[in-house]
Amino acid sequence: MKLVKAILKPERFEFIKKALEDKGFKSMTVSEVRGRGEQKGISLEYRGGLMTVDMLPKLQIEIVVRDSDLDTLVSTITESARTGKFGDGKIFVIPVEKSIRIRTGETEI
Amino acid sequence: MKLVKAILKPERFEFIKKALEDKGFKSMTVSEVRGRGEQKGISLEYRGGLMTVDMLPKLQIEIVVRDSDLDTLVSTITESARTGKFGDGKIFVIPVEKSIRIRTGETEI
Amino acid sequence: MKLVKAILKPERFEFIKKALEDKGFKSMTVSEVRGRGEQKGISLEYRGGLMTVDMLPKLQIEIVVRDSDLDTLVSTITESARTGKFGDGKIFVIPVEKSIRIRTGETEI
Amino acid sequence: MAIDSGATAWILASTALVMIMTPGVGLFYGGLVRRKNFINMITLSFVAFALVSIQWVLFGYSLAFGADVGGLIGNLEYLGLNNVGMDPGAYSPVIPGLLYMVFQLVFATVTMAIVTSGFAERIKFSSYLVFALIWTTIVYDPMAHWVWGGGWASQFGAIDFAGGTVVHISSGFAALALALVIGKRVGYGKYSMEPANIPWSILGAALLWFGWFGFNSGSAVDANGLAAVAFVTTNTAAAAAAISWMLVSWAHGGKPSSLGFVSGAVAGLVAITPGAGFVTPMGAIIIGAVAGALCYGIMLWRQGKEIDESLDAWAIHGMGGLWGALATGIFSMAAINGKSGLIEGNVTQFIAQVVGAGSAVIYAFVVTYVLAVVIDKTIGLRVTEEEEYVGLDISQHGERC
Amino acid sequence: MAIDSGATAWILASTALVMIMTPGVGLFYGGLVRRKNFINMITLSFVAFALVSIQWVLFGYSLAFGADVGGLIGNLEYLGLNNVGMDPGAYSPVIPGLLYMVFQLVFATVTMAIVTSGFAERIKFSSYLVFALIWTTIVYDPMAHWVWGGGWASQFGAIDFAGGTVVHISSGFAALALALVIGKRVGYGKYSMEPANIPWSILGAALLWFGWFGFNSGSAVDANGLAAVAFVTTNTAAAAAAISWMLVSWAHGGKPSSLGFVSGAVAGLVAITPGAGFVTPMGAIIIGAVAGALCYGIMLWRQGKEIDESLDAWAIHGMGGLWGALATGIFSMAAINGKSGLIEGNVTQFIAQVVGAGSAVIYAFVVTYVLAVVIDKTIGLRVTEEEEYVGLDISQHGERC
Amino acid sequence: MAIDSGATAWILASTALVMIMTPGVGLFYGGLVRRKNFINMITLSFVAFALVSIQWVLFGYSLAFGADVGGLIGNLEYLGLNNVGMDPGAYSPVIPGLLYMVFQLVFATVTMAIVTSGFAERIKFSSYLVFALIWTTIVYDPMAHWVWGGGWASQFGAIDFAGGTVVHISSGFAALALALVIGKRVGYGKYSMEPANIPWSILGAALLWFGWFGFNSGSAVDANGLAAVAFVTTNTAAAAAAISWMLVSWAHGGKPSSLGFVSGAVAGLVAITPGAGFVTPMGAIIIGAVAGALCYGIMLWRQGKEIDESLDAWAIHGMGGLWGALATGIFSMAAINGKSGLIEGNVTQFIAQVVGAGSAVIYAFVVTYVLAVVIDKTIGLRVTEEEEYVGLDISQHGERC
Ligand SMILES: Nc1ncnc2c1ncn2[C@@H]1O[C@H](COP(=O)(O)OP(=O)(O)O)[C@@H](O)[C@H]1O
Ligand SMILES: Nc1ncnc2c1ncn2[C@@H]1O[C@H](COP(=O)(O)OP(=O)(O)O)[C@@H](O)[C@H]1O
Ligand SMILES: Nc1ncnc2c1ncn2[C@@H]1O[C@H](COP(=O)(O)OP(=O)(O)O)[C@@H](O)[C@H]1O
Repeated sequence: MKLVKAILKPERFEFIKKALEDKGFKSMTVSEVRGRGEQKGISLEYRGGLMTVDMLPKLQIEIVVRDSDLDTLVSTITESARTGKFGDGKIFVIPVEKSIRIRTGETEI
Repeated sequence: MKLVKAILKPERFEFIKKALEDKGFKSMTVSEVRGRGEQKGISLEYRGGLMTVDMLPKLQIEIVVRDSDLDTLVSTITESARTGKFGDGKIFVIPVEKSIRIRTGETEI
Repeated sequence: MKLVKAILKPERFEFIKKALEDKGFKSMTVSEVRGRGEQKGISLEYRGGLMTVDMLPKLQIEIVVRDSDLDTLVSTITESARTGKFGDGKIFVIPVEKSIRIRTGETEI
Repeated sequence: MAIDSGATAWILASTALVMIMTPGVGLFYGGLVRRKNFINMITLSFVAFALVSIQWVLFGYSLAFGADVGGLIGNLEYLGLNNVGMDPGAYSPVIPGLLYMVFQLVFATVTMAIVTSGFAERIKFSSYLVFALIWTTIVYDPMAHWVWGGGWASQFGAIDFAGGTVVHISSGFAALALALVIGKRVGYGKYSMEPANIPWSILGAALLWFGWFGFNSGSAVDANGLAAVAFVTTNTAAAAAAISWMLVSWAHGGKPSSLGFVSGAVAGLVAITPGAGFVTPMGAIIIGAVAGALCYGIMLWRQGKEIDESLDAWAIHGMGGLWGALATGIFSMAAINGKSGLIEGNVTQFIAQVVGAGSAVIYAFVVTYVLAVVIDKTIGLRVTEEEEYVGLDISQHGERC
Repeated sequence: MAIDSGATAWILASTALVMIMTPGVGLFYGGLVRRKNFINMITLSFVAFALVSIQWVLFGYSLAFGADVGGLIGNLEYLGLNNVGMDPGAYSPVIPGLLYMVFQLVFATVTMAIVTSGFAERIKFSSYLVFALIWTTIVYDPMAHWVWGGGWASQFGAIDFAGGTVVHISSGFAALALALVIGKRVGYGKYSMEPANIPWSILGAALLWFGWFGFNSGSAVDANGLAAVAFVTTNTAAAAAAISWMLVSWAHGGKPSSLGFVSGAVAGLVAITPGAGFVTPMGAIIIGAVAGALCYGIMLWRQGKEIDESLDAWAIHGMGGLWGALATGIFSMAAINGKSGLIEGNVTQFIAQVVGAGSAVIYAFVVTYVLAVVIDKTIGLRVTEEEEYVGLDISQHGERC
Repeated sequence: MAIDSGATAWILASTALVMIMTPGVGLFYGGLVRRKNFINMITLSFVAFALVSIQWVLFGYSLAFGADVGGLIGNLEYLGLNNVGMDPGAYSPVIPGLLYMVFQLVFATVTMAIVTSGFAERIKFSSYLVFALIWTTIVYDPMAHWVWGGGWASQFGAIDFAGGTVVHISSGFAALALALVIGKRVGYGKYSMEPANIPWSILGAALLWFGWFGFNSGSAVDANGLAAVAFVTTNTAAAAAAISWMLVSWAHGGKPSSLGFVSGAVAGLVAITPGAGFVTPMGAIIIGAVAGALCYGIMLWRQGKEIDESLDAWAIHGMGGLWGALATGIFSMAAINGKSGLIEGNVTQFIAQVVGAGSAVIYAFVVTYVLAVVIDKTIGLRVTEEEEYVGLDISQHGERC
């Protein structure tokens, strides 16, 4: 199994979720993060002082899938998330050794 | 070493933490996430418009352990988190290659 | 590639970010987490009742790098984050199999 | 008599001040519940304001202040505000009758808001609307009549300057009855239930303190020395109680929490309410200091009994109001407003207070209990477990924060 | 005439009450936009307060209330508050002229704040300053003159107790014009745009309701029976509208949302504004109940047309104000304040209302539209797409929350 | 003389308005500190309110307003509010003596709240209680006596309409002294310290502006033309200063931040306080505009010196108050309230202002400094580094948000 970790524009989320659903990917875990890739930073002023805030809000989606579903999942995210501008985001694929459903205790490898 | 990533019901947290402590698992990192597994979605209304919010609040616990402790850790979480209902959560086990304690610089593999 | 996951003191962040920039590490994803390692817990009172809150705010930085950059990255974080006190944090290194840039679709392995 | 523009100015302002207390209760309560019920909790109070506003102008005011029928209830002479006009009215020699009506309206609304403590985080919204409408009609309106509308309690001699009995005992004991009928929140005593956002509770408490000046000082229904007395006793009792709760809970092994401080403040405001225009500022210090310690102790007792009267309307408003009613019978000074209490040797007044407050306790508790059971058996008081789990914000309002 | 201290006390208090409405609009709006524009939205309102405060004392008051020039505008007799003093003034027989001036000032500021709905989340801050200064001068000041300063509308017989036309129609239709000129937010109708923080919107609405007592009841410019009437009608209409919007949207397949409730409340407050001192409380119930349902329907219609008048100032203030102006021509009762409406058989008044409100709609919409286009073509109304993307908090103010 | 109900109505309302300023300071400050100290910062202000409320009725009022002892302090004639009653008092010919007392009370409380800027995010809560009680007694009470209670400053001819010297210079310079004694926050100048929640600061500032109408206009102790003047100058100076700070900081390479805007507003409110009832609205524009730019510059200077007077009470209240005291000696017009300033050629008044303000600066700074050192050496002012690290919310109150 793989953990697919995708860092995306928050405003594309509904759209991406829809695309994932259509392909049968229902389960996911989402968290709010901040990030920077190649986007330029912006500087913030606080009562006279300056601080640089180049960390823009992003949404991180994590989905664990069987190896056989990996390619479909990655391409579904890639296509639905792409706008062609900086900040479209990144996907990382990480190996998962085991997955356990707590309710039933069933384990998948 | 392994990273054990568990996505749980927030209200069970104190209970699970207690169980972990009893087994000697003190260290952990916790974050607030939203997720859906097999739970049904709920639709939200915003001044006349509708939006579907099926992402319910979850707590994600991440614990890095030695391989030898993995099974105890997973079963402790599974048992303490289980209520037998949908939404009990999932555990994922991910390989970790190295761990560094910043204060001392000591590295474990 | 590796995912370097570092859990740090929030107030050291600007400093660490600067150190990373100087070494050419621009991209990163940051999230707010709570954690405990060897720090002692603190107990909270809520209108007469007591609850233990030992989870202190931490910042988690995640950076994906080529294998060849791993050592520099880890040592940069370690050095810039170290204060020598409890709570300095931890770094975990996790294998990454693939990375995809959504804007262009280019994949690195 | 003729309208006095100064008195009218102050009661207009006081009515606005008391109005802000209802959302104030909502914010205070909202900050205390879990995040998933934050919006709902504020909304319950604000909806109470609107609902009771309409009920009051249609018939509530008449039931409370219409000509006395058997000591129990007012008649329908003021139905739809008939006969309530721009001139001074029966209860207000120097301000417009309509103004007195709306000043009383904001008391009725805030009482309803306080009650929502009893079923916090688990009430079905539609049932709440039904409950609120009936409760204000069969509990609040008669009780207001007894004390202020010429009913039996006033005839009997019980005094209540600004509504300790009518507003606080009634709502506090109603909340207790509701909590017993609706049952504990799922996980109560097992899960930790962290307050959504403490600064909101502090803001709510600040608005309550602010609005309470209108509540108590406005109850002089004039801009005069008595209004000034009530203003000063109110502030003094609140301050004493806030400090008292803070210190007692601190000494008792806890920390001087901000929620303890503001809870104490509210307890002090409640306790001084019936006596605000009868006691001296020094009396107010004692009333407040006792209220802070007492309500804190009662809250602990309630927690020990595992009664989920979730936001302590009973401990603070119910028991604080009861203490205030008795304290009025103890500390009233003839020099202030013509009434003597125990310390001036007047036992009769003290007995009148015991009887007045005691019957209020019983009436509010029993009628609310029965009403709650009836609603529960018919349309159901409580949301489903699933709805409670996802939270009332989403399940009842389709919103989240 | 001589100063009456009671009237003065009430108008001092009323002015403070109305003042809090401007930040109230900011909080209400702020909670509704996306998190990245939360600070900006509050700031737009608060800045409007400061900017218009200065404009008003320098020349705005004079343009609005100076001696009439051709029915259209005031002359410059009050420039820099010249001739506005501590004694009663031309418009205020029983309060200081300066007090009347500042009471009017807070009306001008809140109007400006309401307008910001139309370009929410996309206005360039520097252009906003320019726009606001010109708009209040060429739209608000003349319109205030027409109705209150002795201009043509008052000569014509149109009545507007507290500013339904001047404040609400003007700002609501201005917001619509602005929304059309500036265009939709990026992603409007495509992305979900979640409100930043609903409790802030509820707090904002509570402050609006609270302040509105000063707005409407203070418009009696005395502390008397009429002030009491306006106080009661205001509260009643707001309550009726809040419940009406909530029930209608619920019946219409939605949930009884807190935002629906408070939007309804604001609609009711708007609708009762022109008639607050002319209708009865029972009339107010009808005016409010219709307003809640009507504005909800108009909001849906707007959404259907995909017009991004983002925070519904048009639906609520514009159309609610229009309904209120007409309703004043329908429900006014001679017994209250000497004016009869349609239900007392007075067609003339109704026609005067139609003409008054109609011309306000046209003037506000057209002039705002032209002004917006001119500013857009010269210094540009809208931020860049990049700035809109990162949000106005960071891009315009260098702040975030 | 007899009580005037209109004046009484306005001072009752004003007292409520000023009361809300104390939590307002708390919210303003709370939003500016780091999240982990948010609750603590609000609580410090609110606790100040309660503590000083009790101190004031017990003996503070007597020290400040009792019969003069050597120009320095009041005697104990009003101990426990003895001889303070429902009738007009020595300081208030047309309102109840008790009302004047409580109006003064809310000034004393807000002063204490402002002081908390100096040790923000690092004060030990228990020590704060001790400090506050002593500070208000040995710094505030005498200073109030000098200016308003018949002490040497008033005998000398210094004028201070609403407390620029007593409230703002005293608290601002006290905060500076405290900051120097307690030392910088750990990491000051090294870590970025992001404000917890800017909207709360804006809300706090809005409540300050709102309450300040009671502060300044209520200081007329009547509802008359002078109250109207003070109302108008207050609003005008605040608006001018808000815009001025915003524009100057913008021109100076920054962005027009919301915090700059509200800081400017507070600076303007401070600066107009001593002259509110002596200058014209046009004078107020100048006073405000200068205040905004000046306090901004002083804040930058402080930051450059790396003095951690964390929330700029010194720059804004201290130096803004100093400017206001001098400005009163410049811009006062005899036509307003019988006092002439420099621009009417009256050098004496200006000198009196310099002497009055100067001695206030010295007294407040020196006494506070000594007191802070004494407390630091005995029970300790500052929390441990560990406690500072986890934050005062958890470490002092056992709460978090
Ligand atoms: N090497 C990396 N390691 C961790 N996170 C990354 C990395 N590269 C990109 N990200 C995350 O992905 C987000 C989007 O990346 P990208 O589209 O390249 O950048 P940008 O948004 O700056 O144009 C970033 O904001 C960051 O959160
Ligand atoms: N395949 C998956 N990938 C990522 N996260 C998952 C996956 N399956 C479940 N989760 C996470 O675990 C949580 C609980 O899962 P589960 O108990 O199966 O679902 P549910 O709570 O809907 O009944 C989900 O809300 C989600 O955050
Ligand atoms: N084994 C672990 N698994 C997961 N997270 C850990 C682990 N050890 C430490 N952490 C995270 O790193 C943070 C800092 O750790 P450390 O410096 O050891 O602890 P402490 O801060 O308590 O002294 C912790 O708060 C926790 O979030």
